[in-house]
Amino acid sequence: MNLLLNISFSSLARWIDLSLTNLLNNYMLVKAIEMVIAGLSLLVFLVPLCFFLGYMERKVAAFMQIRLGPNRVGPKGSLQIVADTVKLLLKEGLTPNASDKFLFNLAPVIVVIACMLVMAPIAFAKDFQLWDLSIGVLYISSVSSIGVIGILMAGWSSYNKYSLLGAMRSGAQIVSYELSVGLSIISIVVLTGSMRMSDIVLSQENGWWIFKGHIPVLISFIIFIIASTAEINRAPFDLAEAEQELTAGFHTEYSGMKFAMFLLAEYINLFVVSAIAATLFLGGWMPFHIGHWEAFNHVMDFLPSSIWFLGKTFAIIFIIMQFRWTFPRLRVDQLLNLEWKYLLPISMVNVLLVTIMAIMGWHF
Amino acid sequence: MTSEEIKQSVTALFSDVIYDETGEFLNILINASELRPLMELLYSKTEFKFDYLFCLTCIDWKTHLTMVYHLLSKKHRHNIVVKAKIADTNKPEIETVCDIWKTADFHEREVYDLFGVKFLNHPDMRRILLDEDWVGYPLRKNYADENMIKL
Amino acid sequence: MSLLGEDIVTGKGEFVINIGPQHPSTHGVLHLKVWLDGETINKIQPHLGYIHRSIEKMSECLSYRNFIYVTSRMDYLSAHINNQACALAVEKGLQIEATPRGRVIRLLMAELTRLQSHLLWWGCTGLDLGAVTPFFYAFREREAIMDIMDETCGARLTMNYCVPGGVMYDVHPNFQKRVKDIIVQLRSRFDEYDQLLTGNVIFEQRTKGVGYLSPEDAVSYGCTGATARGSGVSCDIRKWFPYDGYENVQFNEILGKTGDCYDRYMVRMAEMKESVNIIEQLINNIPEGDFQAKTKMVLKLAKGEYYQRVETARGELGVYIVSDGAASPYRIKYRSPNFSNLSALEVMAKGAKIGDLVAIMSTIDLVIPDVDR
Amino acid sequence: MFLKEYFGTIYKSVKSLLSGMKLTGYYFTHPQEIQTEEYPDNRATLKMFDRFKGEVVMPHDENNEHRCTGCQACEIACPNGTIKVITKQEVQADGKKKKAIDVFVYHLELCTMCNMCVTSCPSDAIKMAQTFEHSVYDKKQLKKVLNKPGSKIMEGVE
Repeated sequence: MNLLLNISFSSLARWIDLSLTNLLNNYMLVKAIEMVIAGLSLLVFLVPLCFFLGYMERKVAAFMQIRLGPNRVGPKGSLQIVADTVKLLLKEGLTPNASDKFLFNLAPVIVVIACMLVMAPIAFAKDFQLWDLSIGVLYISSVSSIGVIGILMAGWSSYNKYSLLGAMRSGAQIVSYELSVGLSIISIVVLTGSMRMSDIVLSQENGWWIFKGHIPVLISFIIFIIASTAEINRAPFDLAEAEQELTAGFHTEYSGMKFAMFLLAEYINLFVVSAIAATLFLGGWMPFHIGHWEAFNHVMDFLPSSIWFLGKTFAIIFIIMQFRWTFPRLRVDQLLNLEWKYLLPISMVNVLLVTIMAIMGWHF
Repeated sequence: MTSEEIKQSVTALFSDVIYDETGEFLNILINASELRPLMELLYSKTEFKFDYLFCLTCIDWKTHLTMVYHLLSKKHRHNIVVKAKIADTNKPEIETVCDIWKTADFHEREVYDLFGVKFLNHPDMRRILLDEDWVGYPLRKNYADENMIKL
Repeated sequence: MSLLGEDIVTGKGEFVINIGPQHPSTHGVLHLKVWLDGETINKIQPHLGYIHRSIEKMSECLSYRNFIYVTSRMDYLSAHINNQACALAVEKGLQIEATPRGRVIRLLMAELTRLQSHLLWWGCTGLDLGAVTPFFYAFREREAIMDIMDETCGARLTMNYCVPGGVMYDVHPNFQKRVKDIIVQLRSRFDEYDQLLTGNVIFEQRTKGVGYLSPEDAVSYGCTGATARGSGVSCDIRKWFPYDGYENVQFNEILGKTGDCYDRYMVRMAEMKESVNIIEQLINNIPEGDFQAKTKMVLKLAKGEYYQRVETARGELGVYIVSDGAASPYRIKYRSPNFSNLSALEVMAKGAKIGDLVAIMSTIDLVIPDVDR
Repeated sequence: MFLKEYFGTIYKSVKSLLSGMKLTGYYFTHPQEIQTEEYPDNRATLKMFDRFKGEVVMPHDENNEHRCTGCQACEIACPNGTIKVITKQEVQADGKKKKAIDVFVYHLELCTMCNMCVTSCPSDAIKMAQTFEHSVYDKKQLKKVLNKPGSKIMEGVE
């Protein structure tokens, strides 16, 4: 049993690191090789993840809409998304004649890169993190807003009016919602006193912030979920690609592989956002612990940390998906109203409350 | 207001009017030139108050065209049909009523499209259903198209 | 028409976009040319005729028995009511009346048609505003209604069930039971609809105060149906000029107050409940007897003009038949409700956002084949 | 007052949103409500309604006899020119000549299933079949001859 528990992602990572150092004895080279391995394993992780998220979204949508969903390709339709991907790969990637061809082709790449960069500081399991930098949270909030440049680029370079409108909407949207996301992250930073992801997770050893932090943290959790749903352009905030208004918004002109990259980015973003929410508010890979119930805590520890992490992440993903399949879309001015009139003032007051709470030590 | 009263008030102002009460509604037949004043009267006079133009169409009688306006007063709940005869079938023209009833805008464009009746002073006299470069007016009885399939 | 210059950006810096004919929210092939200032609509111009099939011309070539079926293709969502209008117009010309049983069956079918049309509209409204799920819930009930149609008329959409003098054949023996089931089912589902869409704050925000149509404009533009009733204009033909026994059933004409999208929406939602009430009153009281009056093999209308109007799911449909005594009509004019309702889009959408345009179009409930005919 | 209104709006909005999510959540957790019909799989059990109008057929009995007299009432009644009845003169057993159908051509591609031909038929020779899988690769295959080869009119049908 112990042996099984010991073979985890972290031990695997440590083993690779040790053997490489023994083999090569060159720090730079070891790091370089490790980076390549990390990048590759990230890709290997992300592609099936996106397949799964695509499948999950379709099934969630279908079950909420009293239908079966994909059920032809593979058992219970599980290979449908693979078939779709193959179709997208084989399709011709059109580039409109009048478009700015360089930017047009660059845009999907930027979108994907931006969302993959955010993966770096996420703690997937105990001691398993690509890059535990000291400003992890700051890094996340700054890098995640690079994606909008890709979207603006795509919309502008397409030479399509719908695309341009979509891109402009997306710009306004992400710039404003960034504030709420930042403020709700700050409330956790205030409580932990550290921006390092591992510290934030460790600070939740005896209880997740959402339980420890009373109502203010709960509020900032809700605000984080809403604002980040807006930031990743998902319904009900999918104005940039509002199908009924702008056909497909900023990616109207994209097809084939380039379109697939936007799709990939959307799902990676969904995962990343949920992962961050899980890390900040739900304790990341920390198992569910209750104060001094030693026996209960011990039982909870049996589940591997990666399962805890993924479980929490997918719970949040499910909620975001349910948003999409329940609510109508907001209008562009209402979207900004929601941010500037409701989310921002509330989260500002909330940060104040959290700060007072942290100074007074009122949290558990 | 009964149809008799309508007839009386109309006859007082317009001389060349024929009435026809055989159908469901009271029909007023008038010359195309006098249509516009009659329509203005029917719309504005409070006893009539025909504020709702529910049907506007044209009939091609081969020798002449007849514009048909079905009017209803929402307030008094009476119907009336105004018919205007256009004698010139080659270049039919009539005054527009689309500034009185805005619904006439689309309906007159439709009549122009399918019958070729030109409405004077209409703000946007273009074809509405057919292409801009369509030749002929399909609902005319003399319209012939070699692509038409006879069943 | 040139595609460059004024058609892209005007001198005033307005952005010209073409919404449709292939666009997810135009429900068919409506083409709107929209002048935009940022997201705000300055001017809007519908371009029609993409599926103009010359139904009026076709009707002139067909006999009085046959032209009825063509009208199913106009407003395909209220196909039965269109047929009913034509059958009534022909009956008016023949000076006969449908048998009591035929009339009640027609009326029941018309109300079922109205229900299924409104259900589809409800689903599509959700869809247009970005909520996909209502569409499927609406279709669940709509399918049940369509099954009733299918069982009795043999077709689901273009039923061609009305003939001059009554209906084509008697209702299926299961008809009454099925209709009673659907009444129960619908009553329980209306709450779900309210939970999902009507009460939703986003939906309210999207529709309240959007697409305002004043009562004067509604009358002037010839708007009918829920589009005009949302503005508080009484125009229900079932009340104004009852036909086929609407005078014998109890129902209310639903009127809105403000004339915005939300009112039009609420009028339709309330109309569905009224339709259910009408069906409930009639379903146990279908008179015995013939379902179809005896008519001659070849129908000939006396020389003259006949106008018949009915209330379809979208508004007032007028059938104007000019007969010269022959076996086929000399001239037929269909005064279709959507054609007039669409012309009011210009005033409704002026100053609105693109997102509002979608909401406005869905609450007018456009069916493009009816506009183009 | 302002704050009360402000938070009242938030409370109402959140409540309305949650009631929607409750409904979708209910259907998500109740798969027995699923309405999907898996069409080609349920072909064996799928039964159309008796009156379903799929296509026009001419029933023949076991002696290869039909009821069509060739009166062409259906051809006249059809609004689309779907039906073409080509008749011939047939010599009866008693030497008299009688009109009978040669070929009864039915263009399924033109048919709108309006049922007008069936109701107009004086001898109930044609009826609507419940088939609905009509798709073919060539439009010509939709032109059908309804009377079977060698068939003749049933005794006693005038």
